Amino acid sequence: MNSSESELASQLITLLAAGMLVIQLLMVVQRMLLTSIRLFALQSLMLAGIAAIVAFFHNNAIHVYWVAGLTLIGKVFFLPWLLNRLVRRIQIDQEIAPLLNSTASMLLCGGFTLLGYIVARPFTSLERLGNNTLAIAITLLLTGFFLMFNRRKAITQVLALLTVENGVMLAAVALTSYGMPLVVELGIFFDVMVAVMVLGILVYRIRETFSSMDVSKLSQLKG
Amino acid sequence: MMLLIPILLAPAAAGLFCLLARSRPAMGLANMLAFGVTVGLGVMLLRKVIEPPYVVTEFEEFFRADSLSAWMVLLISVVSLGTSLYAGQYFRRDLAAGVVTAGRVKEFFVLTPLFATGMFLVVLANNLGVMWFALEATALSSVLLVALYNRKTSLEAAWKYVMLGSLGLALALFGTVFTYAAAVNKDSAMPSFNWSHLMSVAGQLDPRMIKLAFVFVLVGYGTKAGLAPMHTWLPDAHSEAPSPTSAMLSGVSLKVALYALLRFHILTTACLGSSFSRTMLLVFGLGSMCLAAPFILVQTNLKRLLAYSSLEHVGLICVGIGLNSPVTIFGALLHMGYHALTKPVLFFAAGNIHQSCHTLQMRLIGPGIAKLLPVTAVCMGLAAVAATGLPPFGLFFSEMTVLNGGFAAGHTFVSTVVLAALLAAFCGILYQLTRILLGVPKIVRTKDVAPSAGAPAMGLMLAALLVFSIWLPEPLLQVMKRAAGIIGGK
Amino acid sequence: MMFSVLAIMLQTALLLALAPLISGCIKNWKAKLQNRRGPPVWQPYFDLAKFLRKDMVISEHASWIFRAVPYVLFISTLLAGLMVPMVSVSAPLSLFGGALAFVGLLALGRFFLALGGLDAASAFGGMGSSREMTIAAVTEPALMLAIFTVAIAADKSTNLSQMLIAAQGPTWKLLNPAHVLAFAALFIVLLAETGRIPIDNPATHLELTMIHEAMILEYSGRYLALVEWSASVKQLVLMALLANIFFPIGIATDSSAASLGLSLGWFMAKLLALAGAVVLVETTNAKLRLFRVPDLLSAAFILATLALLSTFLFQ
Amino acid sequence: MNLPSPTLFLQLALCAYGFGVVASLLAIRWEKFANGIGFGSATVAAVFGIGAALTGLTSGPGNGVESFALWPSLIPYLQLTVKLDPLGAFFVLIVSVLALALSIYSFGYVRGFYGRKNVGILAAFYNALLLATTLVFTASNAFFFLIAWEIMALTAYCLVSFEHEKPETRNAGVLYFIMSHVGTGCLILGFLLLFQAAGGQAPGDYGFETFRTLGDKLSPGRRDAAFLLFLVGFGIKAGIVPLHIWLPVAHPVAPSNISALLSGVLIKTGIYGLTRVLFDFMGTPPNWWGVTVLTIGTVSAVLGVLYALMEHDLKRLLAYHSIENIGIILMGLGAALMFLHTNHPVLATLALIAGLYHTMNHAIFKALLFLGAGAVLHATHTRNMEEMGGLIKRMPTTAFCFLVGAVAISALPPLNGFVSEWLTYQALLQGFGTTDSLVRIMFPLSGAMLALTGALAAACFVKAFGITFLAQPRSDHAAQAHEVAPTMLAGMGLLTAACIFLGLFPTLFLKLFNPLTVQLLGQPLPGFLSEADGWVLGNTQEMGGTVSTLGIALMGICLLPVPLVLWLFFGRRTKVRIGPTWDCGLKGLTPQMEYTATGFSKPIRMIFKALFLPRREVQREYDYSPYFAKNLHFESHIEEAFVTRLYRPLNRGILRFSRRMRGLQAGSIQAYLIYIFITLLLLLMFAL
Repeated sequence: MNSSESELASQLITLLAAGMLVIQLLMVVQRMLLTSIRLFALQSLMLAGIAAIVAFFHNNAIHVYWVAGLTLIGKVFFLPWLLNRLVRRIQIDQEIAPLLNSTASMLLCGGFTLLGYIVARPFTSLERLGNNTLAIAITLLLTGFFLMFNRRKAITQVLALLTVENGVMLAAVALTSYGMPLVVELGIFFDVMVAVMVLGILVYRIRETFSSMDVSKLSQLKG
Repeated sequence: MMLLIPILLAPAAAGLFCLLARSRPAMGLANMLAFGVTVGLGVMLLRKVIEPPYVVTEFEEFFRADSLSAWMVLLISVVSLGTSLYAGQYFRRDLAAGVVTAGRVKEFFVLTPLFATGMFLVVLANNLGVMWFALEATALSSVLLVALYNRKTSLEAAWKYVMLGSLGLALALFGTVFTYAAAVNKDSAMPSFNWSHLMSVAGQLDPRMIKLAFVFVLVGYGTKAGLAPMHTWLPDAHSEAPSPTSAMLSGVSLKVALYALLRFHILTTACLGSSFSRTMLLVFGLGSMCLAAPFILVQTNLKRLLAYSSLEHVGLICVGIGLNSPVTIFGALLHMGYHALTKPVLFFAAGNIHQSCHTLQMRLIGPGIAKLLPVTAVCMGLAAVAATGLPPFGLFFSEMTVLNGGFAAGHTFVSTVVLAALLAAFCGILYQLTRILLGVPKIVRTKDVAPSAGAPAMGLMLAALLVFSIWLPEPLLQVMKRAAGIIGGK
Repeated sequence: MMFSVLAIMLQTALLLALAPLISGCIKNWKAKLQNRRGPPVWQPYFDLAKFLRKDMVISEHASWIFRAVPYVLFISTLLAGLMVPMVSVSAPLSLFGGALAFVGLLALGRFFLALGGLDAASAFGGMGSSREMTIAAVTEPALMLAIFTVAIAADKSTNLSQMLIAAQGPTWKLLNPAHVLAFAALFIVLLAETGRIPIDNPATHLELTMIHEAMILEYSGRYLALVEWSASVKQLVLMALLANIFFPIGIATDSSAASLGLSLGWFMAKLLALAGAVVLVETTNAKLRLFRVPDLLSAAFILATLALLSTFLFQ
Repeated sequence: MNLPSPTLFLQLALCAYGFGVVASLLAIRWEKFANGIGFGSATVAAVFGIGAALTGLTSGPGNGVESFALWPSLIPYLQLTVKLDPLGAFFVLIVSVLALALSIYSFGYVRGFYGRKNVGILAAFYNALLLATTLVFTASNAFFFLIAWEIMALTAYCLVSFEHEKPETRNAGVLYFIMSHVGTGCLILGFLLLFQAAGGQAPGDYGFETFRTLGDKLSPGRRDAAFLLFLVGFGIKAGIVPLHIWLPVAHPVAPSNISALLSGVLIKTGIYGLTRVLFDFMGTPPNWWGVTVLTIGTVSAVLGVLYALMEHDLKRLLAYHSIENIGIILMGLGAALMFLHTNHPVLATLALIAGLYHTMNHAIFKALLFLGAGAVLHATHTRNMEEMGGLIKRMPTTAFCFLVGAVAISALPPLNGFVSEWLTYQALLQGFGTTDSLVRIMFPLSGAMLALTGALAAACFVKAFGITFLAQPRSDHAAQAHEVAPTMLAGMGLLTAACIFLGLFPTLFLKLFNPLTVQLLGQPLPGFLSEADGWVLGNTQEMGGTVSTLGIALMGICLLPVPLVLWLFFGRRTKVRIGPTWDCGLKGLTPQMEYTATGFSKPIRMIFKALFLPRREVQREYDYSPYFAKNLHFESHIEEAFVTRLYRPLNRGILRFSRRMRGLQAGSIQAYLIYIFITLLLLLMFAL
């Protein structure tokens, strides 16, 4: 890999990573459930793109194509489809109903982004591909976290969890320049799939039992 | 001879068999058989790891067992065996009472071996990434077990368990990725992600990255291990799961998560050479112990009481490891073992009480369980005596060992806090259990539970506890000492 | 050996013979001071003789305790008396016990007397026992503290003869504040222990005020004689203790007949003087209400404490 | 004579107790058999225990008293070593003598449980308790000591809760066990401090041998901290004020043979511990240790007896007296500590012996009284003294035994209580000269308080014996009472004999203390203690006070002819007539007219009103005139100020705090997520 190629790859990756962050912030202010799912798909697409770029520009990272492909299939097509189906099937109200209003949420998320950069700062020299991807990964984690506790609906929490997962994958690719060993990647991928299915089952059962998707009603167990 | 792969295969096979089988007794039997086999294999593994070269590896070092893993394997298999002994009768009564459907029972018999397989994989995997997804697998398989009764509360508990657990595991994955990143060298080819390899190059890892990784791993696996303040799912899940599952969760699942944390702790200490990770463990351990105490004192739900007691014990184990003298680590490992033998008995007894009284509210249960369910009451009393750290049961010895080591190493203040927290927990458990076990039953209830229900499982575990309290076979001692050496960085 | 047996017999005789006389004197003088003629000084002797000859009525509810009480009381009081030096510095039983055994023996007698009061199932007996034990309890600390004060002056010996020897020694001063205060304390104790006004009225049979008399209400005949006699022996013994320890004048230090005789004279004089003091107190004071009695006795306790403090504050 | 070694005796005793535990559990379904084998083996074990203690105390040093390990140790620092040293042997003597009497008593007593409660379990726990207690006294490793200590507490809890059908019993058990466990926590910390000072490295660093070498090498701060911890830890077990509140609650609710064991032996383990730690391990004490112990002893003695007086529950009354007597014992120990500080080893010997002698005495007479109370309970089925009366005619032997116990505990000559209190008085009196500081005023004041205690105890036992056994029965239960089984009487008789023996022959018994004082204070028994060929109990100084209880008793018998002669001389012809008690001319006395226990102690309640804070409620109902009440309802309560002002608010505070804490787990998953988030943020900010 010569330096100009490396430079190009780095810029592309940074660009896509920034895109992921922007989408994450859009999800924070988004109120419609189905739109959120689509946004997630788009974010996953960008992740897949990053993986593909890494695989393309790096010499001994052929297996990262696998990552890109699996992400594409799993997170861009399969999971959004599954969630869409779930939403339609149990006829969830489209409104998301966050706890904090969007202004406050945006302010907080801005703070998280700052924090992510502060935490990642000592490690920028370690990043082999792209600048600030680690910071973005950590920010994705923090904002994903925030999404989880700022939403009332069970299914939005699942979505938030998935964005956190995206953050991990971004970090995995960005920090190591060729991702994790294949067996690990595969394991993680299938785990995520199974997790979403299990969560789906639970969401379904909760909807049946509580006739609501509001997790703040899940508060009988105390003390 | 292969040892590690059979340990993994036996329960997995039992799970598959149950998926296909139709007869419920056969399912129960398959479970028992599988765990019986793993106990045997565990003992063989134990004998093997105390001889040079002290490590068993298989499948090109993909699976690796040292003394610490062997000790965990033994705990997992013993608790699983006890659970499978108890579960058959337990679900027969549940079915008779119409609380669960046959499909759900089948779910239990399929998922429990898978749960166990996941735990075995955690402790036998050499690759840290594999360890992570094995742990995720245990979480996912146990979520459905927690939700087995499909009550409102059990769904709630399962939801909290899976959300918090998955989030924790996502954080742990972050940490795992960072660890891997610390090992990546610009020029070399893809490094191995095996723990043994990382340990061998520990000195060359990037210390800042390792530190960051440990923070994420601590919060992540700490959530799964139930360290305060990430423990909030624990009482919910433990109290709402069917009692056999509660026993597995409390008896070993927490410790398996702790095991994963320990592997990172060892690595971090080897890399940093400082007390960073052990101080963290100490702080979180102490926090868990202190937090559990007030909840125990004013608890109203029997199984939540037991769950908080587990929190307390996990905290103590962390403190023992955090104090980081050979004696305290030995004490902590010993504590793991004794706790694994004790807590399931308590949950089994609680299960019997639950089935008999149809509630877990201690206000409604007591008084007079001793008259109603004598065997259950005696087992519960004995196990409670053990769990509160009274001799002649082993938890007293292990607690004292931790305290002794703490004082010998000069950690007077920490040890004093530990002692105070243990005292508070004792007061709560004593008060609550006296209230429900002794006395005269207020009303004569219909006896849904045979007087000797669960006696084999409880009796066997108590007998094992008592025997191992006053007599530790040399190989066990050896394995614990070696494991303590591994954790202590020797 | 022979000598000590003789001493024991002589002192026993002295105790038994002298005790009713002191009681008689007190009664007679008190009457005189109140402008009454009063019973003759010898009246107690006649009473005892009469009681001894009378038939007894014993309560149907009473047990063997009731019958044992007079003997236990009588003997324990005599034993206590034998430990107190009277006309010779060495009391016959001084080796067998000092001040502590003396107090203990008196308490033993009181213990059984109180049981005897309860045994007859009468409310009066119970009332008497209750009050007697209460007053004894509040008296005891003052008594013990006073004894400690005196014992400390006698080189920390509780042997009564030792105390006496120390009191006779050159270090003793009559007006030593410690001794004065201790004497005052012990004098109050004496009034309490012997059931004198202002604590108890020995002459009353008014149901609600009697203490000692209430306890022995059911006794008659020779039992009553023994109880009454014990009471007066106790009074004698306590007075002897006070007289000899605080005014150790003229006590025989050897066993020649002359010195013993002289000593007996002095002893009688001191006793009668003390009796006079008791009479004065009795006639000039009214009986206190029961619940005011502790005030008086705590005053005794404070006096004794001051006595103790002064042993090292004024040296 | 060539006796077997004490160690062998001890091993036999331990085996017999152990056998008793196992055999009773095996015989759990056959209650008569369980009774026989359980208490039978305890009897045998007790005999062996007495043998061990006596041979251990009478044979000189270095003859067969060796330490042996019960079991090989596997845990670091734990050594299960047992050694019968003189101090341990003395306490083994106490527990064994009591075990002998109690086991014999129990044969008859537990028959009352047949068909109602499981005798096998009772016998098993009884044996286990005795086994654990014996091990507490003989363990020579602190870790092992703590194990035995905890097992002892646990078995005691089980025995206290034996009749758990009553809520008060359950509450009592819980209170006892919680307090006991707090005490154990203090002990663990205390021993850990010593262990730490010993280096904490060698495997034997928990051994008493190692602790013994610490002594003055301890730093002052550590030593003082350890002292306070031990004082609280052992003090809770011993029942010192203000850590005593469990004692009057827990002791009465146990079966009476167990109550006797609890009051007789179990609280003495606290005394044993204090003696062991303060005199054996901790070197020369600073002055304030002795002052503290002496003060606590004095306060416990006075308050214990005052609260006892207010009780009309016979067993609670006895339990409060245990507090009192522990106080008296501590006076001796406290004085001994002060003498050690001022370097008066001979006086320290006297004071220590006074305390330990009283320990023995209290064990004997308190057990005797509890057994008596048990017999009464057995016969009348009530513990309330207001429902008793007249039992002396129905249960003459029990009454006699109880009377002996009552005289002994009231410290009246010539019984054993008097002897040990006499020694305590002497020690306090001598103490006045040991120092010039103002602290010396403590000694006589304590002596005065001891006198108050003794007098109040006498008052209390006049009440206890008089109301229970004398006069007319106050209820049908009492009227129908019968004398109890011969084995029960035999058990009481044994203790009665012991009371008398220890009272009359103190100089014989004192010889046993010689190895003990040599061990603890390096000082043989002072020669003056035994005068006139052992007839007279002396003092540590030549011209000091002396006493001879034997002499007093014999002299009393010699004086007996005096009243008899008088009687023969004057009134041979007098007649004795049995008649009714004088009833003021009414229609005869009824039991309602008798003095009650509450009435008996009323004057004392009034005098110490400020202390008792009695609450009384009077409700009158009038018909037509305010002078003639139709109905009168009177209630009077006394609750200990320690409970109402100290423990109850403390308990409430802890519970309130805990309930607040529960708010953390309010059920909202969002909140839980925030906890994790904040933890992560904090760690990221601070840890990196």
